[in-house]
Amino acid sequence: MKLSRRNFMKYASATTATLLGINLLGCSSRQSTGGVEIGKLSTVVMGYGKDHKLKGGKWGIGFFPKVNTLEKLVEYDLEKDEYKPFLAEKWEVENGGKSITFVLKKGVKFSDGDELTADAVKFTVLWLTANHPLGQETFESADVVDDYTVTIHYKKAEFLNLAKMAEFHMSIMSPSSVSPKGDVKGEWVLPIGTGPLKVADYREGEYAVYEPNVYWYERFGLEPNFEKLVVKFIKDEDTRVMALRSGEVDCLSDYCHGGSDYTPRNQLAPLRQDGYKVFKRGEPLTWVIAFNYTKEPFNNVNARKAVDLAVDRNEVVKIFNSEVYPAETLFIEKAPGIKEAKAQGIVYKPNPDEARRIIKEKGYSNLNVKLIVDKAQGDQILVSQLVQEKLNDVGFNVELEVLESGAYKEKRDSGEYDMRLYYIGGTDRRFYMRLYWRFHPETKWKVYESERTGNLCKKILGEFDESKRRQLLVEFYKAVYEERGVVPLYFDIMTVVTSPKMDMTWDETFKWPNGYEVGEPLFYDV
Amino acid sequence: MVFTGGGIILCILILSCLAPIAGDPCSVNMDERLSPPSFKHPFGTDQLGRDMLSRVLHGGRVSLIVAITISLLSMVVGCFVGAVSGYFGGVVDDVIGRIVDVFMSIPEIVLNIAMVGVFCAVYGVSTFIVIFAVVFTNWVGYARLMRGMVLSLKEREFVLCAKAIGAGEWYILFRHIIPNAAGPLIVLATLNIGNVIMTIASLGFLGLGIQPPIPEWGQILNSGKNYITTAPWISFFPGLFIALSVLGFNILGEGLNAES
Amino acid sequence: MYVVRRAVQAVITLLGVSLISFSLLYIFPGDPAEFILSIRYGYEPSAEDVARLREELGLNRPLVTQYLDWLSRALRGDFGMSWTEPKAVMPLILERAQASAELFLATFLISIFFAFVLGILSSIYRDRWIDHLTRMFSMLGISIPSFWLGLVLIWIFSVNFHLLPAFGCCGIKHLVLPVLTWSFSFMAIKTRFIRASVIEELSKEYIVTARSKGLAESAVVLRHALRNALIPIVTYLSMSVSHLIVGSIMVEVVFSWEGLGTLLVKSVFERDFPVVQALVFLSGVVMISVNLVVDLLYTVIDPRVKYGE
Amino acid sequence: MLMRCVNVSKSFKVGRRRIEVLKGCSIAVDEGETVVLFGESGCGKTTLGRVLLMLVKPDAGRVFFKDTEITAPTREFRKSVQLIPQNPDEALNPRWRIYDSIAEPLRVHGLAETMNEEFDAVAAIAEKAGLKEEHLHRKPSELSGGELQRAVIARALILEPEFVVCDEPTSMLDVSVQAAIVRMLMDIQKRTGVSYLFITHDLELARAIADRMYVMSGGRVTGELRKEELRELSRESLIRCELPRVSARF
Amino acid sequence: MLKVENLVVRFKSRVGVVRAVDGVNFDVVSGERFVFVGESGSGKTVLAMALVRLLPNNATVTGRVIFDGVDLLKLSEKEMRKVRNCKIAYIPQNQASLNPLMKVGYQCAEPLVEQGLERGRIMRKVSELLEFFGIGHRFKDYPHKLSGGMRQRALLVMGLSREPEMIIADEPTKGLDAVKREQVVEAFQKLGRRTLMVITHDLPFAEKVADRIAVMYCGKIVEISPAREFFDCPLHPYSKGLLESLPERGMNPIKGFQPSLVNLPEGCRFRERCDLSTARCAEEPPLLEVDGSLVRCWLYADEMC
Repeated sequence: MKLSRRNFMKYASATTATLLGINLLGCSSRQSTGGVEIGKLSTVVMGYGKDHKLKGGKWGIGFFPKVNTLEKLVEYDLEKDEYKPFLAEKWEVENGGKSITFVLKKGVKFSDGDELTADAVKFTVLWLTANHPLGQETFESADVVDDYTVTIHYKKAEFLNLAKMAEFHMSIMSPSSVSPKGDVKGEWVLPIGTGPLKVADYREGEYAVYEPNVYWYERFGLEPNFEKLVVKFIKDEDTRVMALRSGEVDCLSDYCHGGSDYTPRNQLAPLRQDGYKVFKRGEPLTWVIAFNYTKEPFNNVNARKAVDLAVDRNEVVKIFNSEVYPAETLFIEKAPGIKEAKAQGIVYKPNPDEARRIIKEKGYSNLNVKLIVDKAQGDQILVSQLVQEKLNDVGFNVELEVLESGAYKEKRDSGEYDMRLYYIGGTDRRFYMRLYWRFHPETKWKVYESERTGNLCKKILGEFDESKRRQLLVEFYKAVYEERGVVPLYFDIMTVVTSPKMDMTWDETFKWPNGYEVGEPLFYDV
Repeated sequence: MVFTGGGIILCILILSCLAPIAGDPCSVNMDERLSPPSFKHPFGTDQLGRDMLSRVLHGGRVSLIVAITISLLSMVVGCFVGAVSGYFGGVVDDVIGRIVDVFMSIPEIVLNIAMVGVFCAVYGVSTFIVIFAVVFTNWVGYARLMRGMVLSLKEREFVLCAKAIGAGEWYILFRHIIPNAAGPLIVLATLNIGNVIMTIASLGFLGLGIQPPIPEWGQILNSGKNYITTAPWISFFPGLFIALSVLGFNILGEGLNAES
Repeated sequence: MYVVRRAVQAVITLLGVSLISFSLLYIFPGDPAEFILSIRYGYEPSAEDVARLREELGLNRPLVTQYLDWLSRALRGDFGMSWTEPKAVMPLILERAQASAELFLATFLISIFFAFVLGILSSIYRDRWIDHLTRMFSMLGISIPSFWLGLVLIWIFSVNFHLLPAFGCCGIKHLVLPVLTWSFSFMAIKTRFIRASVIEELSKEYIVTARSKGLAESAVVLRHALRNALIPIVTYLSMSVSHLIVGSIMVEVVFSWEGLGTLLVKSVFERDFPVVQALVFLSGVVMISVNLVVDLLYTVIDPRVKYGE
Repeated sequence: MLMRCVNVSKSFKVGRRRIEVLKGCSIAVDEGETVVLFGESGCGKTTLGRVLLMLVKPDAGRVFFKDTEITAPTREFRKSVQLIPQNPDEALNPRWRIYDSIAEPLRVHGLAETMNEEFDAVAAIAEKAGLKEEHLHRKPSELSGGELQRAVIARALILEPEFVVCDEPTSMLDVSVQAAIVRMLMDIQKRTGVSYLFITHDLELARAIADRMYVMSGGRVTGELRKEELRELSRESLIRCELPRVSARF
Repeated sequence: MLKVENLVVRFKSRVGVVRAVDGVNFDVVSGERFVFVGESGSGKTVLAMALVRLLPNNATVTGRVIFDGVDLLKLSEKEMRKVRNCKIAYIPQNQASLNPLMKVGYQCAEPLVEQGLERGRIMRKVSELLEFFGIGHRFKDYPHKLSGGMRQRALLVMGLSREPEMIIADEPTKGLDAVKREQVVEAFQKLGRRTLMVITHDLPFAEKVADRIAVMYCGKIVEISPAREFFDCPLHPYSKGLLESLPERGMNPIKGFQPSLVNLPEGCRFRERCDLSTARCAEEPPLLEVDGSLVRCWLYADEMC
């Protein structure tokens, strides 16, 4: 090949220029294909930490679309510990709790205009049974009684079945959500539900665009005051805040699940100060120190008690700029049975001197214990360092290991640890779900198990009677307290931060138009 | 230049040796959290009220010790491989040359991240893994330099003369070749330590490096980054020290290079 | 002849790179199938599931067969399925590649341009103030961590002055900060190198010849010194691609730029190893091709390197 | 014959090509003789010199020292033959003092028992080579080319070798220095009876010192001239390599 | 044609100020071949470069260099460029003086391009000249393909092509072996009567080329003589020593070592190596005229008296 240098330079510069040109074009064209016109008043842009997985994922679609595009048969009121009709008008527990017959509201329409019927509920149940871990362990089958009546058969006869129906995983979706329509093994298309939002556009990892579901607004007699809700997925929490401050997004919402995809708690105060509105709600989601309770030394209640006494919750919450609440009880006060338990003196209080005494007396001095933390849960690294210091103060010798999620899980499963940070509870309607996941002897993600707490947990989750359940709950709290099964640290919160120009209120964020208060933020009135 | 660079490094070395005087980097004091630089805490305090001065200085210890360890280990490995390759030549050289090519072809940090990631997924992050992963990619530079030096020194007339005198191979290697390769090697090592400090800090910043509670600059910087509006000192000082120490080593290296 | 030899060398290197990327998945003890399932579902998979997946992925075959299979697929651009997303690896990478390429090209062109200008100026005005300034700047550029600089720039320009967007991609405005951050260090490296190369060439004897001809200083520097200095500079190009990749990771992470750098870090965190594997392999491929191109460029730029010799 | 080689061939690999540097060369050097190896640059004379010293192993052919064939150099052989290379700047380890370089052969062969003995030997040879004592304690970078070459010669001669290959030892030096160095070499030869194989491309120099001269061209020894013949030869005919082809005497 | 008066070149170095050229006076007549001889470190190359002002920035040049009635040291850089381009062709040492990336022909033509000549004429001229020196076929080759002798000839062509009033050639035979040296001698003999100043350490070469010889020692001219006289009967003890060092003249070395330029002896710089030195030599000897030659030695001062 013979190429003179003059020619080579010519070709090289031409190529470079072309490449640059293509790129610039690429830039502009990509911008327009997004279909997003930022800055229009009717469009609201939100920053969110996690992809919405509208094409489906491990646990189905993301939690945000589950909450905002779909609805549940029943809603749960944490304060009253009461299940309220939502898509279902009323229900009947049958067969000793093994079946529940739901009567659906009439005239409810999916966002594509189809009416909500018993078939849709049956489809949802079957789809979940076939595709969803939670569905698999819950449902037996579903029978359509008539257009608006459906009986769901469960694998076990227990109260938890009803509680699960308020869980967002169990939200009802249209058979058109899959292709071919109604095929439970079919390919997932888009979530089509009865909720306030409907999906307009989605680009994986980048954004999702929602529009108001007019049928929903009709049903509640409301007028949507926005045309588009654009949710941008911004993984990094600091970047999200910067995006809000720079005006690139109008609001931020926490990811409604234990984890760290939330607005950094220490940013809330400065944001408030700068005129941003922060809507905050306490949740029955409690971060705890969990123990390896099958292994020395924490198979002994005294050791666990020493840990409990050593840690000052009021200091822990300072890490979060005191935006979260110190956990003196197992759950927030609103949660069922907590008030009663508190009245009985079931309150976790620090007492380092007592801790020191126990450690000395029981010979735990300078005992090497390993505390493991999942790195993905950023703030917990700080919490664990504080805990480490506090425990070292009273005489333990804590080795802290911050682990990558996989290694953390492996160590957790193989029992190569003594303590770890974990959470129990969740948003309101997940209350019983979490109780089940964290304390039921049969589940994998247990936090603590003893015969006493295990039995109580089973009883609670089987008990349909509200007052009996409450009694059992108090007993359960007491058992956990006495055995120091876990050491509660703080109650997490759920926040939505909006720019001053947005017109949102706390009520519209955490309450349905019919007044039912819920844990996850809602976006029907942004 | 040597003096400027050496001075900066010396300062950082002395400061990090004095780190224990600055107090315990892990001692928590929630009442003083996020306090700005003051007389009591010249660099302020972090989210847990820990003294940033102490943390940064202890971080300096960690960074320097780890970086120097890595650099030394890579030097040993690289020099050995390079010397063998250059001295024996032939097939050995070809094989080693290809291996070096392979390592040169994968951007260091990509392989570092991948390796730390894979290993940590299984064993959990430990300082040892970080050291191993960085050495794994870092030795190549030394090997290349050493090979080149040996190849060119081998051809120098004084080596020929030593052979003519009747000196043995090992004598020549250790008395003639290695001492003469020492100059460029020291220059490379100096620059390399700077690079390694940066690599470790980068890994730390990505959350893949040395993990808390061990204070490490990159990781402190990372933990401070969401306080950049409220408590900028948390990320400012580690960043400053990374920059300073890398600068120190670079200036020193360049100075040494100019001298030799 | 030379081209053939060089190509053979490149192929061997490529094999080595593929071996390293392949073994990334196999250096750790344990069963990838189990690993995949536990990642995908978050809980311990059943023995049958594991066995089925092992069969499906061909993990029961000897390692050599697996490697050859992987390699042949990799060369066709098929890196298998991602472990965390219901997608193949290659489209996942291609999707991100454009964003990276934009950043990459912009940075490369801008910093190369300024590096040449600064490098040449400072070599001409050696030991004058412009030289001192340039050298100071390049020293700082090398030493200041880009992630730190990025944070500071975001803080200043996006948060305090609301001038520029802090994150995200596409569009000229979004490019400004990342490119600025990245160029700072990259330019520093290049400037230093260009300065050193030009100074080196200016001290050569043929420069005296050129001056003795009565050429203007600009002709001496541009026509004679710079052209010769281009040889080491072009050699260094392969190194700069490596520098660019390194920089890209940190800058992309800081600015949440949805490019390959963030993909790598995300995949590492999510343990999506096929993606990691593919990225390591592809970065190797890119580097090898750049090296190859550079070596072939030699034959065009430098008449002393001849094909057969 | 003190030193001779018969039909020596050598080729080197340069890149992909094999270059034949020596194509069957035979030369011989007698005791106390100065034999000049003359040829233009690139004709292979340096390689031939190195083959004689067994610093380069020939591909074919044999090398004899005192009528024993040398296949692998022994310690004795190394002690008896030495090399003075061309470029004095390169010939000394830049990190060593001149003293150490000169003393190196003693150390390698373990010939000096005490420090004093070593020092005396070095001082003696340095004086013969025309070096002052102050020179001994400097590094090579602090000396001029002529001084360095003296040090190199001192090192080569400290073991009192019987045969020395001088590979263009003065081609990098000025004429006045060249004269001094060559004079010195000749003086030493008179005193010790050492033989030189003196490689050069300078005909005038060759004429001035040679007892016998071999002419090399293109990797072959193309001629051999005795002192008398050398005197008669015109400069022009030598440059054009118009030399009488003389058959080897062995 | 060229008159140099009291030229001094100083270099600032770490060890101190080095006076590489120290008070040099000479003139070159039009059409003459003037050869400087001297050993390395005598300052002859520095002198040549100082004349055309090509020394690096750390050198300070004082004195007067008058060429065609103009003091070159007072010219602006731009005017000086013109002088280099059209009037004085400086031909540097040949080792690495050609740009490795440019074809020989183009490099030879470059000064003409600078002069603004028309392309065809340049081509013709350069190829004619290359042909004249026997390397016409090398027009389109890169320098690395040329042998040392060819390179030197190419450099000559580069100098000649612009038809300068004077050529200054610096060490044209350096690093060449006998055969190639011969080629260069031939090339120089082909030059005809041009004003030529040659710097060399190669006495046989000087003998073949020179009309007049100047000998430099440690930055000073110690003797300027017509060539024949110089080789027959040199005046200065150093010149004698130098000639006697030649192999063909008996190879009698000069005793001692050349002093370093930083640390020069007072007075005559050769005095420590000179067999004839007297107490008077501690004083700087004047440049004396003896039989049409100039010599800097006290020996001849007596004869004058």
